Amino acid sequence: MGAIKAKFSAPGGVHPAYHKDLAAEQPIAEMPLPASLVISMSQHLGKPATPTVKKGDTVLRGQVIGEAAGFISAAVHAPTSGTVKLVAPVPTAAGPRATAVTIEPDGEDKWIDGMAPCPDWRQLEKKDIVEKIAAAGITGMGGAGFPTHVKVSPPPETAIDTLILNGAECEPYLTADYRLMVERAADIWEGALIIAKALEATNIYVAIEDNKPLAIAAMAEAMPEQAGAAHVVALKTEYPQGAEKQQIFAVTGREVPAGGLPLNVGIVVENVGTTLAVWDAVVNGRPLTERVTTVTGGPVAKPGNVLARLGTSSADMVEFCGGTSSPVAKIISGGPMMGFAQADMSGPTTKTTSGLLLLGPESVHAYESMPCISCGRCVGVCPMNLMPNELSQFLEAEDYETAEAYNVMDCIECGCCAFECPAHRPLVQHMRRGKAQVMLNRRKQ
Amino acid sequence: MMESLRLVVVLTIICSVAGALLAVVHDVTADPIASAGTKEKGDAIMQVLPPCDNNPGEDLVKVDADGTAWTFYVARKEGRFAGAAFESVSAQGYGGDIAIMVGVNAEGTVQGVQVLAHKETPGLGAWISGDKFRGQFAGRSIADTKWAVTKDGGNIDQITAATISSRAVTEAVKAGLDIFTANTSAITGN
Amino acid sequence: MSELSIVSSSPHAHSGSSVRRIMLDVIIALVPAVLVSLYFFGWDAFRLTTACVVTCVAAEAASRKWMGRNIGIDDLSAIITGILLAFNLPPTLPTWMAVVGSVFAIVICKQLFGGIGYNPFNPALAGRVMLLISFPVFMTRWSEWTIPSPIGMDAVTTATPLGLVKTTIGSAGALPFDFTGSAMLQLFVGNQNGCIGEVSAAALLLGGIYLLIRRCITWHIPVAYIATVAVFSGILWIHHPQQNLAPHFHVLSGGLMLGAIFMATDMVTSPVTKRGMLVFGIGCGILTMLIRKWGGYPEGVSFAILLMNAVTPLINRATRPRVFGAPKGGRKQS
Amino acid sequence: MAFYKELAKGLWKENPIFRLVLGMCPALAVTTSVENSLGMGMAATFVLICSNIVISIFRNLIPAKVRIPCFIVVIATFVTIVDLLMNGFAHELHNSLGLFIPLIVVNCIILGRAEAFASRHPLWLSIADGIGMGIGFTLGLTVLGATREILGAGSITVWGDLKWTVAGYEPMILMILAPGGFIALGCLLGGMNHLQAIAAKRKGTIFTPPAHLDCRSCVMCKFGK
Amino acid sequence: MTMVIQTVLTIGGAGLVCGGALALAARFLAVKEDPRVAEVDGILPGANCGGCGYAGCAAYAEAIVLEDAPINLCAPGGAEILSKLAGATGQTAQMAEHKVAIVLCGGDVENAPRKFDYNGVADCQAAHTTGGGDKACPYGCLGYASCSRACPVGAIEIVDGIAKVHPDLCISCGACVRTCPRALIKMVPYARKIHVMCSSRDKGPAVKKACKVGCIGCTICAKLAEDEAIKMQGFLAVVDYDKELDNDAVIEKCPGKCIVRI
Amino acid sequence: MTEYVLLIIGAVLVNNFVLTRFLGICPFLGVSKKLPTALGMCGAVIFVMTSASAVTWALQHLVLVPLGLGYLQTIAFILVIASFVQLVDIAMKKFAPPLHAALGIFLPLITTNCAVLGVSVLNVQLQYGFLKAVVFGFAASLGFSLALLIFTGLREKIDRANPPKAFQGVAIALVTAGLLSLAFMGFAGLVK
Repeated sequence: MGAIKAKFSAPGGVHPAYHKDLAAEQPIAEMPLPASLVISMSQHLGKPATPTVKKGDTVLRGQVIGEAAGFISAAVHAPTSGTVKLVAPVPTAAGPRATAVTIEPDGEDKWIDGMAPCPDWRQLEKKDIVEKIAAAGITGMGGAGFPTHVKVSPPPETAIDTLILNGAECEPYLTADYRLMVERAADIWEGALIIAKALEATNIYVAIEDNKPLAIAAMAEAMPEQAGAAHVVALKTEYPQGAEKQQIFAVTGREVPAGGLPLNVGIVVENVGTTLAVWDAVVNGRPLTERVTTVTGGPVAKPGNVLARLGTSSADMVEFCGGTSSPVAKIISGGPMMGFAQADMSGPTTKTTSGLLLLGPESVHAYESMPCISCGRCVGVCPMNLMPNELSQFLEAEDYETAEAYNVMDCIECGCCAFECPAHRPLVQHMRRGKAQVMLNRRKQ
Repeated sequence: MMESLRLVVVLTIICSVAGALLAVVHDVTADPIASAGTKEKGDAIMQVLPPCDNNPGEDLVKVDADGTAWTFYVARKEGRFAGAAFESVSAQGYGGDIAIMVGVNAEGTVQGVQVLAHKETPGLGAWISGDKFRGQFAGRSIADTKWAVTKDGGNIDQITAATISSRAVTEAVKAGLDIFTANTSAITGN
Repeated sequence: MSELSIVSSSPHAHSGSSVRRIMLDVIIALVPAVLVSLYFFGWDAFRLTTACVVTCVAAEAASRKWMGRNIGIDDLSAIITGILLAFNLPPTLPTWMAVVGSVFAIVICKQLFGGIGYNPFNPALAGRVMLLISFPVFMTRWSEWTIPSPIGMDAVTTATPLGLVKTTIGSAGALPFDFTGSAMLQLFVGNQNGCIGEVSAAALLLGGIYLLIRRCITWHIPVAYIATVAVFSGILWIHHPQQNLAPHFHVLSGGLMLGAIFMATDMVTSPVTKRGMLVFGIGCGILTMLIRKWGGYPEGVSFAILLMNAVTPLINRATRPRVFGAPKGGRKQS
Repeated sequence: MAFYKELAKGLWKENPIFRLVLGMCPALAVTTSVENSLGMGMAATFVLICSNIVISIFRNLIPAKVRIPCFIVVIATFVTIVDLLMNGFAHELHNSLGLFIPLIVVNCIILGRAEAFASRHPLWLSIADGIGMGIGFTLGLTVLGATREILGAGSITVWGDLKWTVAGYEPMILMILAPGGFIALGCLLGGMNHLQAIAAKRKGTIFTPPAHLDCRSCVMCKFGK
Repeated sequence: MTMVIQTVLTIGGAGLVCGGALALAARFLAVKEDPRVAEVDGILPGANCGGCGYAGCAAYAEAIVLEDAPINLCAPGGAEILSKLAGATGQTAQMAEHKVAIVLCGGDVENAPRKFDYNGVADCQAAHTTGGGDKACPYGCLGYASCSRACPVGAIEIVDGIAKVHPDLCISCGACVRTCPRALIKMVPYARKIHVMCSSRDKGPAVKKACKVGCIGCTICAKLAEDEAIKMQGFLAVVDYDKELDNDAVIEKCPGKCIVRI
Repeated sequence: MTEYVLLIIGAVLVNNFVLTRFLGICPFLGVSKKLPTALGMCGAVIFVMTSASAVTWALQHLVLVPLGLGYLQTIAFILVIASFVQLVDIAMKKFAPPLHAALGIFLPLITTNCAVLGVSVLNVQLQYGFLKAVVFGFAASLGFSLALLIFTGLREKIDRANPPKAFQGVAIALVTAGLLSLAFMGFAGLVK
């Protein structure tokens, strides 16, 4: 069984240098427990979880330390057993501060008696699967961190016919999903079947960029016999093939309506890492307490893919990868296109940390931005067909109404525009600010 | 209702007063305006005609050619025909119509040309009003001149970069001269 | 770490393109035309090009200094303005007029709006048109053409082909031109009278190809522009071959090649969308032919592009792409 | 004292052209020479003073509701008078100002002053205001006219043959054509703004250039309301 | 003479017809707008700064006439406009106390270190949401001049990396207060001159690490100030501007040197 | 027919009311901030200028000229135009509220706009017949609209530009109008 080629191609897109060779062939290595773990209550999209422990409490691995605080929220579990040292706000990767629980591991890494393993998941009801996913605190592990239990329980009137596993990993440098697909193909497939059951989806596609032949082969190899409608789709290598709407179009030709969600066209997209976490939660009864992260970039001595507990600090991970061998100019949580730059290496790993990228001074671009020269390149590469040139100028002039009329809210912040911009304009930052302001204005009304 | 009535009344009164005032001013200025208007044309006529002792502005000969009425202002000295002036208009100007006054002496050669009105580009086509361009028409007659600008192979030096304006004036002069030549007897009264 | 790390918004990668690089490419693309102009016009071409470039750069630096902004001439855009303005001047023009035009182009048309990126009109063209209107005598005085002209212009050697048409039609009858292959070849390589940079279609095309390869321009504007002129003039020619020039003559003469490849494609003043570029090119073509055929000026390229510059914001507005996922056919309107 | 204050403000502090940005149409159209500028300025000044006088005298008799139509009639009357007088006694000038003499009627400055000043102030001050504003307007036109004529024609024509020509200057014709009008006024306005910003800085205050035409003193749109 | 009569009749007639037509037409159309709104709108300065809390001068005029809104909200107008408004509306009102904006942060480039090099949009909101702002102190003024741009009269200037309001230029419209992403700007009575130039709510050690002139919550000033004119809010000393405070001791004794007289 | 086409081209492109004749500068500079507003203004101007041409032509040739009162032109025109527009405004409000909502606010604005009075006076000066006067009025207003729309597009760009402080606002708008007028010079000679 081979892969089918993607039929469609979304508008725009760019071809950044991939640099995946740094870590691609490094097998996933499990990291030892660090001296301290800082677990943020805001590792997902939506309301931060409410801490359920206080300073001095002892916790076991898998114990709930933060309760979901609403419908769009997710529970947070202790990644190991130990003592709670502090409950206080710390900065998140994206910037704003959020409450975090600091745990000092006791070294025993003792699991709590929590959810029961359930290898025979085929007997489970739809709602049981959703419950298990919710209890495991699983969120999208590709970057946005949307709570998975919400995604897999669409409103009853919405029929979902297709599940797409997102293995595109179009972000340069990152190889975590690639390694997972190569090493854990069968488990990922099983996870996909679990989600498909919950959704009652009949088609499952695994979408992988065609620059990852090994992953394509591994996933094709492991494709389950019984699911007649399972396919591996090879996408053209182009950023951002991993963006949900663009990927849906590339795989199925369906266009998610502007401002809408994939479920509007009967599709759910899950990251392969998330799928594996679902498998782990349902089959093994283990909540999400660790994830695979790519630690890479020029200054990293031995780039690799690390299985790390949530809460592990960047410094610890870099240390595990041999430390730095050259000066670091920029620390990025995530990939170079959509990741967040960090002030220092104190930031903890979260459910959405797909990579930790260190860039040396030679690959950091700190330019003075110039006025827009209307070259139109950003318009050409925008996968959403927006006009970032105009938008950024409206936003510079703080004209949020016009920006809204020019569909600023449809921006997916993929960074293609700023990547191409010869004037080095901080287009994505403008968009981000604009979107925040438009949301604020909407709420005021 | 009172309010509306007041509106009407006040407006009517003010208008009436204004009207009266204007009528008076008009009365006072009517003559100067009329004479200023005729004087303008009269000056032009006098400038293009040889010395005379009648008032050419009032000594008119009308000629009809191809449905266009031409008016010739005839100058006489001691009762004899001294020359005639006529107004000629070219629609071929760069900016629109060009109106000129051409004077012809008794010998049938051009005495002078004045530009009455034009909309040519200032600093360019507008030089048709200049002495240098107008001056070269004097002394030419219909027969001894090739009535075209040099660029078209004629005898009239065009203004640099304003060939179209120059050409229009040249054509206007020639058109009038043609009429004059064709109707010489009627105009001179001989 | 001794030094602070850099934090910025994503993306943290960049394609490496820069305004300076684009401008440098344009300058490189202009080199063949500069060489041709030096070959045909010699000292005059050198004199005018140098005067324009030096004045433009100096005016840019001076006005930015006066406005209290960083000097910022290192984006090289002033050099391009200088070269393009010089390209649009007749070889006999006094140097001081070239200087006046350059100052107007840079100070009034560019820096008053805030410098690069903000100017609504192409500065070089605006400077050229300003000179044309201000000093029409000097701007339409061509050099005595020394190389024997093969296209039937020997009678009047001091006019451009298009200028000749303007003054000939209406007085003479048929046009004194030769549309045969060899004559066209001469026109193509640049053996004709005209502004110093516009004569050689070959050199300009060479530059255009370089720009296309370097992705500095797309094909849309030049092709739409030239095709429109060809079609428009072709229709006229078929209709009235005696009174009109052949389409290939129209395409190869005057400033069309220069305009279509280097001026109309100026990023700042042309539309950003592909559809908009096509509209822009077609508009330029129609206006050019309108002015060439019926207007008061023999050449309409500069005016046509300036006029289309003026409607560029409207074109941009009208050709907003359909947002991905928005209903087809209908755009979300503001 | 108040008289002089009202008189002086039109010259600079509330200069109709450079500060209030009013009466743009004639300011652009007739300023091709100093002569035309002066002529237009004087015509407008005459209308301004006369209408201010009449309106100030009758300000308490005109009902508020119809004041704008009444003002317009008064102004139109004086404009017609100027038109007739100029046609009779300054025929050449009348020809070159042409259309813009009747258009003084709709010049915002005049109706604006009638509404904003003359209808609220006693005769004496209204006269001062009319003179000040008129001279200010004339001054603005003349500065613009001089700039354009010197650059565009290389000469200054004050009246008829009273004319100086700059020898050896190749005039920039553009300046006396339409685009030159816009550009010259724009640049002069920018220059004036710059001077005012410097003056404001010296006094420790803030100067904001006029962002749009000062419609506040133009009441055209209130006609019939 | 006929001419005069004809003229008078024509123009008079025109006046009559026009006036009559307008009067008749106006009768069809009841005037819906309250004329007082236009009057009040005419009095207001037209700066549309929004300082009154309404969307522009016209909206405020409507509120004054139709909703009996207080007439003393127009700060840019000052006493002159107030008296005119009082005349127009019959309301009597005292000018609201003259307030001016102040940026409660003293951490300039000298005193407050940065934690990283920020490279991006020069705007406080943008900087604040990118890595949490480059200032080590999470409460301090970022100095990207958002308030300065929002100020309609140019009364805010960035000096040594932090925003400073010129009290004499401030028209107390409040635009800056709404713009600051860190809520550092407060409207304070013009007469009050002593301020705690810090807004950090962190504990002493954290403040000390982030800024040399931060409030460490030592409470000395709160004890020194008479009438509780300075109160502690958590770890931050806050001036109570309703109370008189003219005590140089609080300035001298502050170990963080964050209390100043401006 | 050709005559009318040339008349229209002349009034729209060659002797554009705003850009070469300097008529209607106030609304040109004042109502060019936003495209929708400019569009409304264009509609109102086209309507008013066309109908004002008709009305004033009738006034001139049916009343003033027969009575020999040509010198009353200015005062009579302004009165009649102003009242006419006012009446239309009132009538429109009553009978066509949607239309009034779209154009209404602009009607009083241009009551006494110099372009309207200008076109009426020009019709007299150029001695146009009735049909020609109406066509000229229509064409002139089209020219105004064209200039206004183009300028509005430019204005939206310029408002986001970064001119030196002294040139912000009206000054840079005037310079832009000058450059636009410069471009329009290209149409010179298109119609004799």
